[in-house]
Amino acid sequence: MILRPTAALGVLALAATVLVPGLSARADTDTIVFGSPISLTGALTKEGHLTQEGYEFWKTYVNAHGGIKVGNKSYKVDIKYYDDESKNDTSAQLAERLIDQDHVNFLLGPYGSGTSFTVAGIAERKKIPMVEGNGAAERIFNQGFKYTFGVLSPARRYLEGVLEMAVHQKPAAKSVAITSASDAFSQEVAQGAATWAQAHGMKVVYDNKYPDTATDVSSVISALKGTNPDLIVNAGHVQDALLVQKGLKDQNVMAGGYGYTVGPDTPDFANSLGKDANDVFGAAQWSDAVKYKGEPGFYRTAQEYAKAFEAAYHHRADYHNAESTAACLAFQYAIERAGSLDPDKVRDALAKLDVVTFYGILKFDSRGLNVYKPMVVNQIQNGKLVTVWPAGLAEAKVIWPAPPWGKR
Amino acid sequence: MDGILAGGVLAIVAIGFSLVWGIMNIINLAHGAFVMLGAYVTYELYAVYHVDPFLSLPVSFVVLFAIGYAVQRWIINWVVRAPILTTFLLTFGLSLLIVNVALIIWTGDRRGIETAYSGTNFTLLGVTVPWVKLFTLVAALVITGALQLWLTRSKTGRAIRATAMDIGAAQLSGVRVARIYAIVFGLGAGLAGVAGTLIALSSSINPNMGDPFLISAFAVCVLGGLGSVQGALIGGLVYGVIQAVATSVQFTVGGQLISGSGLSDAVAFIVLLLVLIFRPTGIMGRAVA
Amino acid sequence: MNAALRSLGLSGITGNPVAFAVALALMALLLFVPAAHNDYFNLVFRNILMYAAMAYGWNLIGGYTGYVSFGNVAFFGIGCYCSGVLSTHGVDSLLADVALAVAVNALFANLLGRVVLRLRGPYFGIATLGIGVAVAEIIANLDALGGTSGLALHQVDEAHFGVYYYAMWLVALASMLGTFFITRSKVGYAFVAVRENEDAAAALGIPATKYKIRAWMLGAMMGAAAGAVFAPANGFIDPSITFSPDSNVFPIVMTILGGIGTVAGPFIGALILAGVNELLQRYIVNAHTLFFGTMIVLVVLLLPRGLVWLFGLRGGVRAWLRSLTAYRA
Amino acid sequence: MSTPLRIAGVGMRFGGLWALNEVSFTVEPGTIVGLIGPNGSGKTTLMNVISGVFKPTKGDVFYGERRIADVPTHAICRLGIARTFQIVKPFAALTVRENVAVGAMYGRDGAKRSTRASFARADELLETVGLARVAGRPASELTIPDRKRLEVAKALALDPELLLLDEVMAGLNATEVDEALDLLRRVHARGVTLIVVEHLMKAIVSISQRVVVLAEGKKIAEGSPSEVLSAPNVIEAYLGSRWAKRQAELRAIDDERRVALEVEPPEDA
Repeated sequence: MILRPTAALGVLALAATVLVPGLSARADTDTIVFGSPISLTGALTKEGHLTQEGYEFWKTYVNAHGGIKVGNKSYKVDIKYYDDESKNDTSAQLAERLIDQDHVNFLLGPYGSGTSFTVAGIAERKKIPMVEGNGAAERIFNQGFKYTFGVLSPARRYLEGVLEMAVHQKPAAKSVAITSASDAFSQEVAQGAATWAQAHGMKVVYDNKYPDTATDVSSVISALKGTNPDLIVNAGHVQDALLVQKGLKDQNVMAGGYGYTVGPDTPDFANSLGKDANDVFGAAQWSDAVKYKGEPGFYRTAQEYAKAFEAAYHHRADYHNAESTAACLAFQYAIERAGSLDPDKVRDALAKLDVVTFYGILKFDSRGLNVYKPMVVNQIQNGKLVTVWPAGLAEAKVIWPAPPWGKR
Repeated sequence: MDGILAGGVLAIVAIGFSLVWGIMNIINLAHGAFVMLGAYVTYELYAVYHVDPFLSLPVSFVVLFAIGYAVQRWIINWVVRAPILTTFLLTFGLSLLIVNVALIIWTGDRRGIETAYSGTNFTLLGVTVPWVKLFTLVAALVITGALQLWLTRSKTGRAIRATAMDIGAAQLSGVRVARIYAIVFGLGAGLAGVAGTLIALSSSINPNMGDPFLISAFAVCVLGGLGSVQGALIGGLVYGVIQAVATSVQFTVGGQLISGSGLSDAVAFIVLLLVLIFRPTGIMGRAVA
Repeated sequence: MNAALRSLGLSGITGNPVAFAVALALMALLLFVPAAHNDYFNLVFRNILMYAAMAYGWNLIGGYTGYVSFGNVAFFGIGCYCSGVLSTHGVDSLLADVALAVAVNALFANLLGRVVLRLRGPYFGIATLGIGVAVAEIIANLDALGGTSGLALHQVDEAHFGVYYYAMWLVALASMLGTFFITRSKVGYAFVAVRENEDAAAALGIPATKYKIRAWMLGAMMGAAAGAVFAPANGFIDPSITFSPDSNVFPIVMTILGGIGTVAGPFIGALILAGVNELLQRYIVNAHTLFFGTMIVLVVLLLPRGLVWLFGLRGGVRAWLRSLTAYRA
Repeated sequence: MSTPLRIAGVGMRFGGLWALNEVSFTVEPGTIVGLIGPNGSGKTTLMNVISGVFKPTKGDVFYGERRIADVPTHAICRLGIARTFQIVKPFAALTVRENVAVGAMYGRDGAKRSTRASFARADELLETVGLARVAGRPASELTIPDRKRLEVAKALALDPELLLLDEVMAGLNATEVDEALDLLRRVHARGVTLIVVEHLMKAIVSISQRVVVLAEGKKIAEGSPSEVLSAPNVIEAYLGSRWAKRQAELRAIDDERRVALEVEPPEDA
């Protein structure tokens, strides 16, 4: 008998706690608060952490150097994170919470195209600018969103560098096999690669996808093996790169080269594969070999950035770190140029933005996409990630064709 | 061929899952988490003490058995007689718990094990066979055989089967059900651990690696027939083959090229459905009482 | 499954009246959420209502008829895509969306039911799990439906936002009252009879298959309606959103948590689970999933029969403590 | 109200074994027919054939002019043939009252009845069988005798013309048996034809007008109780059979033990 009212009350009480607006985390007036729903748990935890490092690294720098100047007042910056659990269907709620409960000034993008898309929709509705560095799927930018900007080169161009590099080798790659995970980003990458290859007289001998939840891709690989291509590329995420690379060795698939989108550039790749990671190509939005002279206000060259970053996080800065930092930079310069924190003014400033940074040029086309920055190609050469393409930035000669398995 | 080799792992994962479900009537959603733990046990032994993964097989079995035994004895046992959905919810909570503890301990980094033999392979009749996967398949066969023998011959094994058939009768004849349950659950976890070790060799390790295997375990153990050890083995192989075959298929519908590999799960489940329509209790399943 | 509900400690078909009253009161309370003029709360509670509707859908077949389905997400997903297709053809009417979704899924469930409802227990469960996976993967491979890139519906603007909330509220309310009236009608008794013992039910003149299909269809319609409202409200759908594991597992978990085979259970379960999850996500950013899991474990151990059972508990704390050992081996 | 049930050469095979073999007899409307035989003689199997649970391997069952051998259970029930189960099957999660009401909703006249009317009907029947006192309790809480009563009440709720009673008295003590017999007589008085399967010879003799004896799936005798019981082959079938021993035991042992006996699965079917 005692419990019945208790239960009723309990239910009501809980309903109330959720109902009653929580204490809004609106910070004091001399702080600019950014919000980001990000993958802290779930399948994309690693990628989420790389993104967060990129953001945090920028935050520390800016706050250490007097913050962002708006007019004649300097603001400290703060970033509020929520965990989207690597699920596309949770980020919407988190974005609303950041905007309505925590009253963040601006949004920094989550990791991944699916989540970025959802959040972009909300940013649009709430007229809160979002700059994202980790959602390359072009569909995000074909919706006519006015408040979403992406600092990275679009998905379809991810593998162009690798392909271009391959056709310039001796012997030149004449055929390519494309494997891809079934998620939106990977599919756009794969289509882009296929289109580029055909346009440049490369024969696409194999082009097939597998479910992005696959735990074994051996059948895809043995199918691909029959076509013995000069170049094998995979469009996917870190997990895919590891699966495919292991699979290729398992089945002793030989090709001139092996190219991946996300993967080789993250420390995990070499760490888990050891010698078998050697001679693999990774498409990258950025590498610490790029030679840009950025504007003042932040580390001006990739090299300075990389050095400071490694000191801070004890691992080499990969392009996820850099592009995330770049997203923050876009805001920093836009806010300074706008001379105001008004979302619309900042939005317009972003649209007009045209600056060179350690990461490359930050400039957005009418859709809000940064199509002005080239991709680079890295290769793992005996355990070390070196940039090999475009030729102008090459730190080392391309190793081509790759030596047989076991001899790497 | 790839299918059969891939099926080996699925089989080992499914056997444990199927045992627990078939004998204890518990759908163990934490099974995937146990697979993950098995992988990390192997990884730690390899990274810290440079123990060869194959040598760590028994270790991860024992460790996971212990974990499973404890979990059943002190947590699940409180509601083990409850309706299947209650334990379903419980194990759902447990898996969230385990995976996220793992995330705190090992972070989301993806790790891998590179040994002298990982990736080495031989060619047989034009088919390239990786040693590791072949071994996995053999392991699956051995485990099935041994388990089957143990269940039919050993005293404990008989007690387990008795319990599965009729708890009340078993108890009357002096079987300590709580203990039997703990053993079965431990066994399930132990096998998950073994699977984890083998997966660690051919794939990468991270706290969420277990989830994808759970779904296939579901399909496999029902395909083979609940609680049937050979069933799970056959189911695993069949499932693997179906997916492999699906991958090689391509067809066009309304001008759109549809590749079977994008549909491998769908195909696998549709086949499963057909099997169930003609054999409502799976390939090795007994008639429903 | 009959054993399952035998031990729910709930006598009578609609479960506990006190719990139902509380549920109704809370549902009424939720009508005033938009008054807060806060999109965040709109979204939070709209999702709670959405899950509640899906949970009611599951509860009809899984809870009342005893056929535990792991594939009801298929109905939600197809419901979403019905709205998606209409929207891409320039039809932006919630009524049309819901109508189409309900009709399509009723048909789909009916045809499907004729096949899968022949299976029993776990075999039915897995078959339905397969349906969820298969439908998702097939849609993901149809360029006509946007494939994995999904479909963008017309953009949601502030004005619409409230409308979607009320629409979802209506769907949830309809599902709750629908369940209430169904379960008190002859049909409801047929469902439970089938769940308790199919042979005995047949011996009482109940054509089991017919009623199984009805329960399955009605459940499908509820899930579909929820989907039809969710899609335009979210403005964008793709397979990873509409067929997400959450949309599949949460309704089941919520129903069990609240009380299987009761009218109040699914809604109270949804409110508590989603509510707690939201609070954890917000205040324990880095370890919320850990706490969430722990909470579920504790609830199962402390209230193995679901929250609603607490309302009907007689004999206070002592009875409760005694009940804890009821399921020990 | 005057439809005869005709069993015509029914055979039922399970695997290699003929559980029923060439069984034929007719049940005239308004009569009480006792069906007896040692364990495993096929009584319950025959119940299941008549009520449509099993489709006979051979032969036919006619209800009036209608072949019902392959009519599904629920349809047969709606024709007015109701049955009780030897192993009682209450809907445990429902109250006693709801259990009976379900019968009233889907039985022969169910279609015509509203939910309310069905509950009204249920209350009458609970009175008749003497369960009114526990109407609101979950069926799972009933004692064995009460479960038997509930089983009968559910069957009656179907407004049957013909009622098949499968061992409704097994496991009851002497006084309970008398109550049960009295109940059956009242039911019969309402014009319901009864087929009574029982182990208890005393009960059968006292209530049946005709008796059919099964042994190893064959009909070995049919006639009035007295002639059947004096028939040598019947005595042969029983004397020394396990049945005799079981009767001795039954008298000896106490209630719980009988409960235990009751819940052991049926030998046939």
